[in-house]
Amino acid sequence: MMDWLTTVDHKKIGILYLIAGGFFFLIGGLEAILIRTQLMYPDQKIFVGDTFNQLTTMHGTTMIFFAAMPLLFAFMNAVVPLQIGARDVAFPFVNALGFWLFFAGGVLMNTSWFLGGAPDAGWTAYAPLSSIIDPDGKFHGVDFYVLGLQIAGIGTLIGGINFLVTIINMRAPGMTFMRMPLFTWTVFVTSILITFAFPAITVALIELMFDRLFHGAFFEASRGGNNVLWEHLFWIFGHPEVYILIMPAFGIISEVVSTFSKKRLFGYSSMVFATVLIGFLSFMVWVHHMFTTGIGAVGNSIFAIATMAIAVPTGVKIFNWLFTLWGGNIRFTVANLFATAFIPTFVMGGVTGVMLAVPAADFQYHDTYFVVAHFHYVIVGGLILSVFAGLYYWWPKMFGRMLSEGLGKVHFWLFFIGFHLTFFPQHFLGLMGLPRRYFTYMPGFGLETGNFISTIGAFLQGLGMIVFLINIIVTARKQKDAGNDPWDGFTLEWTIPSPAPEYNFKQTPLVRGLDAFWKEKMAGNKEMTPAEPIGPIHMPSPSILPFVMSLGLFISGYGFIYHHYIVSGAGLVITIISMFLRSLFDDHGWHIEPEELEEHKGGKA
Amino acid sequence: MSEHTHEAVSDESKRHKHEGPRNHNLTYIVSALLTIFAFAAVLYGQLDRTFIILFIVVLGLIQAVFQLFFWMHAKEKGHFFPVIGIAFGFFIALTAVAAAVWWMWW
Amino acid sequence: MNRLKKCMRLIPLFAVMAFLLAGCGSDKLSALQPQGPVAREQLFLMKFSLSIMVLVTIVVFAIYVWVIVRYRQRKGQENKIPKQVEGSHVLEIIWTTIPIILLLVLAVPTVYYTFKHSADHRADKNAIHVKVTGHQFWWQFEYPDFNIATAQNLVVPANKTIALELASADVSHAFWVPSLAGKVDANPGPVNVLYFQADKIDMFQGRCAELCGASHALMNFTVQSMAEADFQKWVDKMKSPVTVPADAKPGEALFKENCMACHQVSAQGLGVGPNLNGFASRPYIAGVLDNQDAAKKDDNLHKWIADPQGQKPGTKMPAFGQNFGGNLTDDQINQIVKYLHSLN
Amino acid sequence: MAQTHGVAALPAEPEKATLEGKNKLLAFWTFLGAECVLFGCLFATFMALRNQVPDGPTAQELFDLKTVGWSTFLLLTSSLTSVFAIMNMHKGKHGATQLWLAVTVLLGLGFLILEIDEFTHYVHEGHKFTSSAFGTSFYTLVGCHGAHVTFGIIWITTLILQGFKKGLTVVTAPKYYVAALYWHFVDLVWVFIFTVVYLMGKVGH
Ligand code: HEA
Ligand code: HEA
Ligand code: HEC
Ligand code: CUA
Ligand SMILES: [Cu+2]
Repeated sequence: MMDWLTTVDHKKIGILYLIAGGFFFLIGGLEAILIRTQLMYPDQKIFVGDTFNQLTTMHGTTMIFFAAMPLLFAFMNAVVPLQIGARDVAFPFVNALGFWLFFAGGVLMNTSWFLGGAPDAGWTAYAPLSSIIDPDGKFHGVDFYVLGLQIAGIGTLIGGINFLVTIINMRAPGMTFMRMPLFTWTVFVTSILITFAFPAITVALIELMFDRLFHGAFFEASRGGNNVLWEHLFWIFGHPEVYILIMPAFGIISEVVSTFSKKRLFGYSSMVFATVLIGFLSFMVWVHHMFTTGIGAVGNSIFAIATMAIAVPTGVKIFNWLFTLWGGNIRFTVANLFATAFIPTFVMGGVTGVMLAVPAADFQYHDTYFVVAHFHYVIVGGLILSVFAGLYYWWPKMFGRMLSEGLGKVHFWLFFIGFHLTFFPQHFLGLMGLPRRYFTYMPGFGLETGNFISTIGAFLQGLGMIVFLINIIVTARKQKDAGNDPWDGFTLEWTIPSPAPEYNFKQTPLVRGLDAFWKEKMAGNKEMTPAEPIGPIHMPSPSILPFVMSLGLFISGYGFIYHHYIVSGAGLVITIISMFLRSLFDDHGWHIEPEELEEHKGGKA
Repeated sequence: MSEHTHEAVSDESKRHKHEGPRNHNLTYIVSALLTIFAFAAVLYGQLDRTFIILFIVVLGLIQAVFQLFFWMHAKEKGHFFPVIGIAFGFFIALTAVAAAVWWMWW
Repeated sequence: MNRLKKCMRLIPLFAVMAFLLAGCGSDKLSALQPQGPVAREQLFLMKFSLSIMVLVTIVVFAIYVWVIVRYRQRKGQENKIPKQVEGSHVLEIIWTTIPIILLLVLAVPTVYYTFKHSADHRADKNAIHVKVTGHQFWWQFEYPDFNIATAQNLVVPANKTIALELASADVSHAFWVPSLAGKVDANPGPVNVLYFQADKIDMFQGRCAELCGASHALMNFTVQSMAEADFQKWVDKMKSPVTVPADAKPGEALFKENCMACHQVSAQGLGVGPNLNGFASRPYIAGVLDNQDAAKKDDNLHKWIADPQGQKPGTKMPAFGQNFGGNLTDDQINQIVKYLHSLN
Repeated sequence: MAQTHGVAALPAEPEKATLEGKNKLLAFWTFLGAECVLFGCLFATFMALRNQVPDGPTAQELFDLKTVGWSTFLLLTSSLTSVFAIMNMHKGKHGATQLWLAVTVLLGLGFLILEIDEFTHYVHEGHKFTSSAFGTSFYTLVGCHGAHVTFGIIWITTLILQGFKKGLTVVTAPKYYVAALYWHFVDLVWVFIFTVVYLMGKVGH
């Protein structure tokens, strides 16, 4: 237990992210099931009014910030250092801190369910709905949103910076930028997006917090404030955020598709270029979420064109994947089932995105189930499918055990069919006049069938998830059975034992080209050529401070929510003292000696 | 700490040329002058409003670049990523400001 | 052969899609059944962009199906290493330029209609000018040209441009009548504009499309289009003084005592609650309960006055029924119902 | 261990001598990039709301350029003194480094006192955080900068105190260097604050 609270090992932190993210995914999914249950028939009264709004808000927020982001961070931690041939990330301590901050924020926000009600202003928390304070002072929902996201956001930001530095500075000899595996590239770009997008929501949340707690006037029209300001700040962050989510997914697909077709990636350099271009463009399109806000035709048109432009580099990626498969020797393992299913599904979501980018038409689509359908196609059909692909692919490297392929196939088909049943009809529901965030709809307007099918689909997805949980349990109970390289992989993570030892590489490998391991295999080598002699390996010491620092902010969050500023102060003091301790006592770390390395051979201690 | 520490070189000639106080003092004087000009332009009060605003913003930008390059060593080698990073951050900041000015001010 | 099955399943989906687009949902609510020029042009844009998207999707799906069927691993090939291809300039140029061209084609009508549909028609002499104000959770409509105000049911002449000016009294809302025009937000700050026109005499459903609180889903309204002459009659009626039949007098007294603080019953009165002038002719009570069905409407109104929260959570109107913490007996409420339903 | 290194053994640029140092520097620059966006958004907010003054005095009536001039002077000078600190660090002169940092801190304190004085004055004039969108955005932007200054003062002070014990090593050098970078950045932001907030406020609209 203490081991997990104090660990600074990126592989363990990856597992922590996986567990926490998976847990929040189940919670978010449960909320989705409840939403769909309420909407199964017209005029139902199971969850009405604010209760339903709380479900919607918490579903969106939990899924985006506390499920999708940490699941991606799980892969970033588990895989990136291994792929670049590094012993660790640049800042192991900060890495742990990032995790605990995210976790503190997530827990803080979810406790709102038991403390008078969850936030209910939508995951976008548009002001002034979000800045209105409950006159009785009992309902604090949005305060939980503000502080929970703020704390988690800091964690994500430092995580992003950490991976940026890791990828720039910690690559093994010979691992030039243009030899980096595509997953690492996408993580690199995602980290850049995190670094430059999260400050925007930090500011937005600060402003909302000031309005709510200290009676500020940012969003209050009567004192000269402007609610559209919130929308700008939120989407300056929000749009890059959705690409933060999808980029690593693209990376996973690139790895899986190429491994299982036994072919190197088609058009590697254009893939890299497309990734960078998408990242850059993602900052230039935020207004497409605000076409109906009243920006005016000029602004709307400019941002419409900019938005459409993103389709081009994304298309490049799609076709490169297709042509990687073309002429390959394709194995349909479960990982590859998910990865290949991603391609058409994501395209369906992407093209509806381009349709949304037409402002005059978006006047009809906006805030309807058409939009809900669009983003679940790109998120569930894109991101979540790729997360599953990644899980089946890297599970052996993370845990030393292979997930069951048989159960995996059941999982895949239930989830995949359920997914399309849920979200395909929603396109039409939207066009037929069903706005989103509606807890009910009137019978007699043709909306019944679509909603019913959609709910059935959600139940199927739930079943699929249960099968996956069973798969995990079954797998965890069997012997470790994964070899170093179960899939005949291309990249460095497959050159070391599964699960990876604490120090990752006994000797830092020398990289001689793109797809480093594949290159050696083709040259008839079984292993990488080492770039250094065997020597003592320096390791960072574990520390409880990241946990304590996050705990401090967690406590302080409650202080702010309930206006007990002494408590907030006390929490902050805990955090600051921990920072001092960290600064005062240098971490000298410890060494693993060469003799020990021999003993460690074949697995983690 | 790690083994790299022992590669220490204490060769005076390897120090960067600008490392003398002259450049830094120069930056200081330039900054001070630019600041004074900006204040003066506003205090003088006879100039066209749009001109003053443009003028002081440009002076501010020049000063920022000066300090960035001399005091923060951004022009030295090995600062490729830092410069890109700051530039990109600045670029996004500028986009946000431009958006705010365009839609909410005029 | 799972692959194949999966793809076969997608083909009927697309057939369904085409079928549905040809006209589905209710002609009172669906954006797919436009009843005026603005919505019609928007449906054209949807169909136009959809055709491009279907084209793209078909190409991708075709390559996809081919690839996964043709290049799946067969028995005995487990160790075969396929030919490695690093890329192809020709192909890459093709799949960069063709999408660019498609998007340029899409961009032209996009920009054209974006400007067209954002136009401000308020100064147009032939247009009917209406000031719309969103409230949690009801809509107020003022006609500055006629000095009248109403709520929940927007009455307009058919075949005439209606120029709206939208704002909000509290949080953001969005005004949306799918079969007539796309939506625009009603913000508490600066006003937005929107215009539309109804082709025929009918009643259309409107929805609030921006999350605005507990009863966002119940902030419904209606747009009633009528012949020009009927519209004039309606305006005159709204302006003429209210006549109350004798049997509704007690109700009127009770109303004055309990409800006037928030509700006006006059040509242009505004208040915390909707102006109830001409209430009996509104299709719904508070947008959600039937107000026309002779068998139900009195009960519905009674239900509303006795317990508004039960019908619309979070509404600002207090409960009046004694069972719900109010001070009116069932009889008194019935009197008020009689009065309100006399307001034609 | 690193601490035992004498001054003579220090490399020319001790802050970049170790991988840890290099990582720290790069991370810090990236962090400053993020700070650019942070302040950019605050500036954007301020620009959007600066003329929204339904209640209380306007910027033009309020601002006193003399105080701002003095603040600017103090902060600019403190930026120069922190450069001196780093120059001395590069020469291996630990004592001088500490001294110049101390001067920097003192100048920063002076700036802070002026700012607090200025704010109390404004509040007195009726320009409060809650009085208008202008007030809220003004105090948030300028206050956020002030908070950065405060944090910088505390940070550099602890570094100086630590320095007495730990001396100048390849471990402490990156810390000094990064703190100086931070301080420059804070000064840089101030350039935009006096331009956009004070001078443009004085010009009026
Ligand atoms: C992973 C997340 C993700 C991704 C990747 C995307 C991708 C895209 N999104 Fe989406 N989007 C969201 C998540 C995402 N979105 C979310 C969460 C919302 C709602 C937020 C809220 O309000 O709650 C949203 C909302 C949203 C809107 C606002 C709708 C509204 O509220 O009215 C718009 C409008 O332009 C839009 C557009 C796009 C576009 C153009 C892309 C493009 O990147 C898609 C590009 C991909 C393709 C086009 C397919 C492949 C390309 C080819 C095969 C080449 C050929 C193609 C053509 C020539 C067309 N999205
Ligand atoms: C990563 C992002 C993500 C993911 C993965 C999902 C996944 C799903 N979403 Fe969600 N969704 C959003 C992001 C996401 N969503 C966002 C941002 C919004 C907008 C919110 C807003 O408007 O503010 C939204 C809104 C949204 C709506 C619209 C609500 C409304 O407008 O009122 C609906 C309705 O159908 C919906 C459904 C679903 C369903 C059925 C799934 C399914 O795919 C979920 C599948 C998972 C499961 C079914 C889990 C099953 C678990 C179990 C069975 C175990 C039980 C667990 C325990 C007992 C612990 N989502
Ligand atoms: C505190 C203010 C207030 C008082 C007092 C009040 N109402 Fe209301 N009333 C409202 C509001 C606000 C609405 C709009 C509710 C909504 O749709 O969310 C409303 C709506 C209505 C409607 C529906 C209007 C429509 O156009 O569909 C009726 C009818 C009504 N009230 C009747 C009454 C009667 C009768 C009384 C007195 C017995 C009364 N109200 C007292 C505030 C009030
Ligand atoms: Cu009003 Cu939703
Ligand atoms: Cu977007």
